[in-house]
Amino acid sequence: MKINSMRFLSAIALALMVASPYTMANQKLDKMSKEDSNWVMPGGTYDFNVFGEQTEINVNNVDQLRPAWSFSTGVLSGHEGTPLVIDGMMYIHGPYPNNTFALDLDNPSEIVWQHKPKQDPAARAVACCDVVNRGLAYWPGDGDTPPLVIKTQLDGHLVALNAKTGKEYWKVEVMDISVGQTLTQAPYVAKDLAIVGSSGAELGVRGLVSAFNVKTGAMEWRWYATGPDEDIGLADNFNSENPHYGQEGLGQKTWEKDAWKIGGGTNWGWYAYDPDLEMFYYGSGNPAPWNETMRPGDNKWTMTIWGRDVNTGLAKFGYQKTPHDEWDYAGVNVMVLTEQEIDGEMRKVLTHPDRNGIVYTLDRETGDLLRADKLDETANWVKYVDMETGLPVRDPEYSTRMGHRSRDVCPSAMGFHNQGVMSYDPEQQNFFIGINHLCMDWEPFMLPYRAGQFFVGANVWSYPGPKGNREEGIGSGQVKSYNAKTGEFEWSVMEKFSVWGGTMATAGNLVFYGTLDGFIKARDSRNGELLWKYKLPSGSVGYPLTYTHNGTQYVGINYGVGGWPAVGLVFDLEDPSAGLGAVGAFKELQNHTQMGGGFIAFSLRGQGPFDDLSVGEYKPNN
Amino acid sequence: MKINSMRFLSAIALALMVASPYTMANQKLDKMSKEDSNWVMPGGTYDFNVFGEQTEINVNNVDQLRPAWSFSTGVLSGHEGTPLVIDGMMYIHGPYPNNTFALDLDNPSEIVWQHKPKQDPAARAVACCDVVNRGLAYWPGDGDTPPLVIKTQLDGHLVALNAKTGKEYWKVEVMDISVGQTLTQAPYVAKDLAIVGSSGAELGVRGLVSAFNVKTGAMEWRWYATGPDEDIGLADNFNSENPHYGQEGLGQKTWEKDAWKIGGGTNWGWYAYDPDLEMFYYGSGNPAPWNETMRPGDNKWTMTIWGRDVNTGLAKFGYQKTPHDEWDYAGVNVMVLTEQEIDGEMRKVLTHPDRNGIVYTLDRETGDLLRADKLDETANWVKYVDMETGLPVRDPEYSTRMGHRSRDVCPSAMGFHNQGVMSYDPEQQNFFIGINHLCMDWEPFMLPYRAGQFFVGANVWSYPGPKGNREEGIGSGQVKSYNAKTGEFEWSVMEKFSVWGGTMATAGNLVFYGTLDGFIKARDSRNGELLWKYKLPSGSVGYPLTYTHNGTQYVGINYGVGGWPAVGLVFDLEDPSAGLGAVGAFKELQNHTQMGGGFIAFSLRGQGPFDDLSVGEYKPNN
Amino acid sequence: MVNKMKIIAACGVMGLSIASFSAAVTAYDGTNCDAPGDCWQPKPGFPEKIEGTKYDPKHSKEELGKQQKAIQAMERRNAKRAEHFKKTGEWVYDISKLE
Amino acid sequence: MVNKMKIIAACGVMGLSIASFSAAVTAYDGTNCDAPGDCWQPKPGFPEKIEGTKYDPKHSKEELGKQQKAIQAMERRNAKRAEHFKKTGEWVYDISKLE
Ligand SMILES: O=C(O)c1cc(C(=O)O)c2c(n1)C(=O)C(=O)c1cc(C(=O)O)[nH]c1-2
Ligand SMILES: O=C(O)c1cc(C(=O)O)c2c(n1)C(=O)C(=O)c1cc(C(=O)O)[nH]c1-2
Ligand SMILES: [Ca+2]
Ligand SMILES: [Ca+2]
Repeated sequence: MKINSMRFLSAIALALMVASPYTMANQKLDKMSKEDSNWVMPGGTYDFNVFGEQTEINVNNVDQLRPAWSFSTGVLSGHEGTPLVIDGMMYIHGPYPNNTFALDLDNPSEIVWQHKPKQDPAARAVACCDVVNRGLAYWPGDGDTPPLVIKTQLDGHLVALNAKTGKEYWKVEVMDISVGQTLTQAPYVAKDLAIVGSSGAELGVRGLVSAFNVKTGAMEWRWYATGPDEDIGLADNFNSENPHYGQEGLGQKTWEKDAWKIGGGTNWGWYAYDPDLEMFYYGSGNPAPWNETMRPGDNKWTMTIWGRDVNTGLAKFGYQKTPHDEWDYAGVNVMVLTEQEIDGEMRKVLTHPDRNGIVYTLDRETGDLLRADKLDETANWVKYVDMETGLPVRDPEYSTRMGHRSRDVCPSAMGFHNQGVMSYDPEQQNFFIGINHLCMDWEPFMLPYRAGQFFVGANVWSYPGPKGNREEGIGSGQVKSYNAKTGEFEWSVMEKFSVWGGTMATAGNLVFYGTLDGFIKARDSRNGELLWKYKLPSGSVGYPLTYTHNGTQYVGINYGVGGWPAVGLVFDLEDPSAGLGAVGAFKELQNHTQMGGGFIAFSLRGQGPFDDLSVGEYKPNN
Repeated sequence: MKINSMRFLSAIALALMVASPYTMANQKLDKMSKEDSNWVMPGGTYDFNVFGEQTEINVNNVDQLRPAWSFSTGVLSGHEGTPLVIDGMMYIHGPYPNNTFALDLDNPSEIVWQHKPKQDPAARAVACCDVVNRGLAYWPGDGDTPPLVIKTQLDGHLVALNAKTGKEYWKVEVMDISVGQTLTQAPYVAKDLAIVGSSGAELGVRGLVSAFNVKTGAMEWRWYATGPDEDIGLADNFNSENPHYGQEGLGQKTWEKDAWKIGGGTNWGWYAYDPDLEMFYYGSGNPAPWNETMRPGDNKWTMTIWGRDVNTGLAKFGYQKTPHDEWDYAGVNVMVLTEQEIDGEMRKVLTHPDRNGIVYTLDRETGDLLRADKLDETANWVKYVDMETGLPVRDPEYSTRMGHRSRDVCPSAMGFHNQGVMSYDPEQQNFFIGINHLCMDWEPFMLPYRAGQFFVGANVWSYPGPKGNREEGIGSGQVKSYNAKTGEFEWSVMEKFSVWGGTMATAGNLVFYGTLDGFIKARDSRNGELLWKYKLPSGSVGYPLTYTHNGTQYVGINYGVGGWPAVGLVFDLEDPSAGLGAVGAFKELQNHTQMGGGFIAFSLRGQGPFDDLSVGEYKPNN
Repeated sequence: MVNKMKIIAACGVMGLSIASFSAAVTAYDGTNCDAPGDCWQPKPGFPEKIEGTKYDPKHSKEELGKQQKAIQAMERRNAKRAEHFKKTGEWVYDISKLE
Repeated sequence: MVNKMKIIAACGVMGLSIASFSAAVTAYDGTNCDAPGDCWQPKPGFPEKIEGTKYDPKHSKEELGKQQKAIQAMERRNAKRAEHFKKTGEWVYDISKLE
C-alpha cells in the first residue's frame, strides 16, 4: 500500500500549493451552472437539483411543447444521462463506442466536431448492464489550459477533449477490461480535478474513486471502497461525529480474509459537490458476489454514502446503508444537496433515494442520519431504519441464502430507484422521484472468482411490484413527490414501466421525465397531473434538461432504450431470469418500443434555430 | 430452358382460368389506394404518382407542421421507401435484418405485431449499396385468404405475412446469397400476384423478375433480362410497334458467348401498373461488369424500360435507354404513369427519370418514345437522344475504356437520379424530381467472375457536379419541377446533398422530400419556394407519404441515413474511391448527420393520437 | 404517329456508320447498327470480340453456371413448398420435413 | 443534536442481540454488533467463516491478485504519460514512444 500512502501525501501537498487557481476555476463553473443558458454538469448545478429556473414553459402552456429539432447519435443501446449545454454549444455523449458530438445551437444541423474513439470491442462483454454511458464533465479553462470536455470510455479510459476542437488533450487509463473493469459513469469536475469512479462489481471489481488533475492528466488521489484504511482514504476525524457508523479497520475486518479484494463497492453513479464545504458526495455500490453466503461480514465500505474532502479525497464520513447486502441494493444512487429545516433546525443536507427502497437524508457536513423513509411502503426486506443505530431492521423472511429461493422480495435487485437522477424544486421544497416498482425471486449459487468473468452467484427473477399488473408485466413504475421535511409523499402516480432515467423539474411548476416505452411527459409538479407528452422514437433511460438559447427555453431529452431494464431488448434475450432478472420484468417493453439513440429538443410550438429557413441551406457560390 | 417454357404455358393457362377473382382483388386494392386514409403501395396508387389529394396541409399553413409522434425501428443503416397505411394500421419496414412492425394509428405506442426474421448475416456482405430495403406490398384478402403484407428479405426470401397477426403465411426463396443474389426491393401486388425483382448486378447477377401467387405461394412466371428469348419472355408482338428497338434474339446476340449469364440487368427499383391495360412497368439495371471492355455488344436487355403483361409477364415492349452501358447508369428508376397531351394528342404515358441523366416519356401502350430530355444540361456523356432511332448520341470524350481514366463524366455512376421516387401533381401536370448533381472519374480494370463475389471492374470517384461546390463536397443535389408536355423545368433549386429518396406532392400545392443531411422540407410546388423544414434525427433516404387518420392529415417520413451515398458513414470508410466512388462524393455528410432509423409523423401543430393524454397510459386495475 | 418509319431511318444511319468505322477513328461515336437493337461498335483500338485477346477474362465455365444451378434448386424447393401448401393449407419451409 | 449518544444505544442493542443469538433462531434479524459498524450475524445454520466449509469457493490467490496488478500497471503508465506531458506539453498515450 506504499503507492497509495505516497500519493496521499503528495495530494495534500499539491492541494495546499495550488489552492488559489483551484478556487477560481471552481467558481467559474459554479457561476456558469447557474445561468439559464447553460447545463454544465449532469445535475445542472453542483447541488444536483436537476432544476431549471425558467418559467417560459409552464403549467399553462406546456401542452404547446413540440419538437424543435433532433439528432441521432448513430448508435443504438441505452442513452443514459443528458447532454451538456455551454455557451451556445451542446455536447452529446452516447453509449459504447462513446462517440461525442459538439453541436452549435444556432445550427444543430452541422456537427462542429465529433470524437469517435476506437475501443476494444471486448469491453462490451464485461459491461454488466448494457454498454451505457451517463454523461460528460466540463472544465471551463483558464489562461493556460483550454476548456475541456471530459469523458469516460467503456474500455476504462478517461479522456479530456479540447472543448473547442474535440481534439484529445489527455487520456488516461482508469480501468482495465481484462480484469472486468469498465467505466459507464459521467466524470465530474470540482476545482481542477476530474473525478471518476469505476464499474464492474458484477465481475468482482473492487471499487475505487480517483481524481485527475485536469491540467496535466496526473492522478491526484485514488481511494478504494474496501481493504486497508490507507487504501480507503479515511480522514483523521472519519465518522467522528457518528462513531456508531464504524471507524477504523472495517474495510478488512468486515470481510473474510482476502474477500475485500474482489468485494465490489464500485461507484458508477453520480457525484454532488458542496463548494463551501469543499466536500463531494457519492455512494459506493454492491458487494461482490451477490451470493451473500460467500462473503460473511458487513462488507464495509460497500453500500456507503461518502462525504469526502475534494482536495485530498479523504473521507470525512461514511454511512453504510445496507450492511452485508443480500439483494444487490447497490448504493450508488444520486445525492441531491439542499438546505432543509428538519426538526426545527436548518441543515445542509443530502437526500439520496437508495436502491434498497429507502430515501435517506443526511447532514452533509457531519453525516448525521436525519431521515430514512421508505420510497414505497411495499419495500419489505426492511421494517424500518433504526435512527439511533443507523441500521436497517430487517425482516428475515425476505433475506437470501444458499439453498433457498427467496420470493416476493421488494425491491428487486434493480431497486426502487437505480441510476436515475432526482430533481428538486427549491421553491416547493419537494423532490420528484422516478421509481421502479419491482420485486423479485432470488436464488444464490456458488462460483469461484476468475478475474474478468462474471462473479454474481445468484439467479434473479424480477417482476412488477404488488401495485402493478404482474400478469401483463406492466405497472412497474411510479413517480412521486417527496417532502424531506415531513417525510410525506405529496403525490404519487403509477407508470407502465420503471421510470429509469429520472426527473427534471422547472420553476414553471413542471416535472419532466422520459419513460421506457418512449414518452417524454410533463406533470404539474404540485399535484402530479399529466399535462403533456410526446412519443419519442425510442424509450428513454436518460433524463431531460432545460436551457435557454436566443431567448427561447428548450427542454431536451436523450432517447434510446437500454440499460439494465432493456437488456432483453438490446441483446434479444428471452429467458425471464436472463439479464440478471430484467428480461422477465420488462418482457412487455418490446411491444412498445425498439432500440434507437438520439436527442430531441422541444420548445413552445417547436420554435427554434430553423425558423429561419435559410439556416442549414446550401448557398450556391455563384 | 424447358422449365421456363413450361411455366410460360401454365402461366397463361392459369391467367385465363382464374381471370375473374384476379380482377376483384385487383380492383379492391386500386380502390383502397384512392382513399385518403390509405397508402397501400410504394407509389400511393398504381400509377405511382406519390401524390396526396388532401389539402388540409397546404401552402398557407405548412409552416405549422410539427411532429405528432415517432417510432424507431431499432436498426441503423439506410431506411429507404415509406411505410404503408391501411385501415388505420401502419406497416413499417426496415433495412437488414428486415424487421416489420404493425402500429395502430390510434395508439402508435403499442406495437400490434412485429416480424423479425432470422437471416444469415452473410447476406450483408453481398449487398452492394448498404443493406437497404425499399418497402412492403399489401394484398387486401378475399374470403379465403387473409389480407397479406408481403416483404422481401436481404437474404433473398419473399415472405407473405398475415396482415392482422404478422404470422408468416408463406415464404419462398427468390435469390441465393451464395451466388451474390439479394433482395432490397419493395415487392409489388397486381391482381393476385406478388411481383419481385432481383439485386446483385455488381456481383454479376443475371437479373430476373418473378411473380408468385399470393394465395398459394406458387411461382406463376419468371423472366430474365438477358439470354435466350424464352427466358426473357417476349410476347409475340414484342416491340412490333417499334421494331427499331430490336426484337428477337438480342438477349444472346448482343453479348459475347456466355457473358449474358453473368451480365446483370437486375431490377431492384419500382413497379407501376396500369389496371386497364393489365400491363406493368419497370426498368432492368446495369450490365455486369461495369468494365465495358469485358462485354462487347449492346448487352440487351439490360438498361431497358419494360412494359409487360401482368398475367403472363410477357413483354409487349422493351426500350433500351443506354445500350452497352459504360458508366453503371442502371435503368431501374421509377416509372410514373400519367396521361399527357403530347404533340396535340392525349396519350397514356410513363415518365421515367433515368439514372443516365435523361427523363424519358414513353407511350405505355406501345412503348413509343415521346420525349427524352436531359435532367440537367450538365449531363455530358450524351448529346441528345435521336428520337427516330431511340439511340443516345454519345460524346466519345466521356466514354470509358480499359487503360484510360475518364474524367468529369456527368452523371456519375450514381446517376442524376437513382432509387428515389418521383411525384406528380395531376392538377398542375408537373413532375417533382429529386436529383443527384454528381459527376465522376472512372477507370476500369479486369477481373474474373467468381459467383458470389463482387464483379465490378472499375474504380470510381464521384463528386458534386459543376453547379456544386466540389472543394467542400456540397451542392450535390437539386429538386426540379418538370413539365412533360413542354420538356421544360418550371423551377429548379440546389440542395446541399443529393435528393436521394425522392419527393411526395400534395394537392395543397406542396412538394415534400427528405435530405441526406436530415431535413424534411416542404416547398411550394408551383415555384419551388421553401416553406417549411424540420431537422430529423438522421438523414433521410426514404420519401414522405401522406394519410388522413381520424380527420387529421399526416405527412410522414422514414429517417436513417444510408444507401449508396452514405456507405462511407455506415461502414466507416475513408478512401474517396471506396463505396464505388460514393465516399468521396459524400465525405461532408458525416459532419451533418449520423446513422439512425425510424419514422416520424407530422401534422398541423403536432395534433395526433396522444392529444388524449390517457392514450398509452397505464391503467391501474384497482 | 411520330414513330412511323423510324426503323428505316435507323437503318440508314446504320449503313453510314458501318462505312465510316474502320476508315476514321474520329467518326467513332459508339453506335453503329448491324441490325435493329444491335448497334454497338468497338472503340478504336479495341477488339470486337475479347476472347483470346488481352482483355479475355477467361471466366471458368463452372462459375458461370452456378447462378442457374442455384435458381433451379430454389425453384424446385419452392414448388414442393407450394404444393404441400395447396394440399394442406400449411406452409412448411423446411424441405427436409416435406421429403 | 439528535445523534448524540447513538453509539451507546447501539451498543445496548448489540449486547442484547449477542445474548439472544445462539439461543433462538427466531431472534435472527441479521444484525448483531460486535463493534460499531461490525454488526453482521450469520444466518441460522450458516457458518461465521466459510473457509473450509462447503461454502468455501476456494478462490485462487493468483486470480485475487490480478486486479491490483492491473491497476498498478495502469498507474505506472499514466504517471509516465503525465510526466511527459508536464515536460513537453504534448500528451503521448503510447508508452512505447516514451521509453
Ligand atoms: O456494480 C457495478 O459496477 C455496476 C455497474 C453498472 C454500470 O456501470 O452500468 C450497473 C450496476 N452495477 C448495477 O448494479 C445496476 O443496477 C446498473 C444499472 C445500470 C444501467 O445503466 O441501467 N447500470 C448498472
Ligand atoms: O445492380 C444491382 O443489382 C443493384 C442493386 C442495388 C440495391 O439492391 O440496392 C443498387 C444498385 N444496383 C445500384 O446500382 C445503385 O446505384 C444502388 C443504390 C442503392 C441504394 O439503395 O442507395 N441501391 C443500389
Ligand atoms: Ca452492481
Ligand atoms: Ca447496379
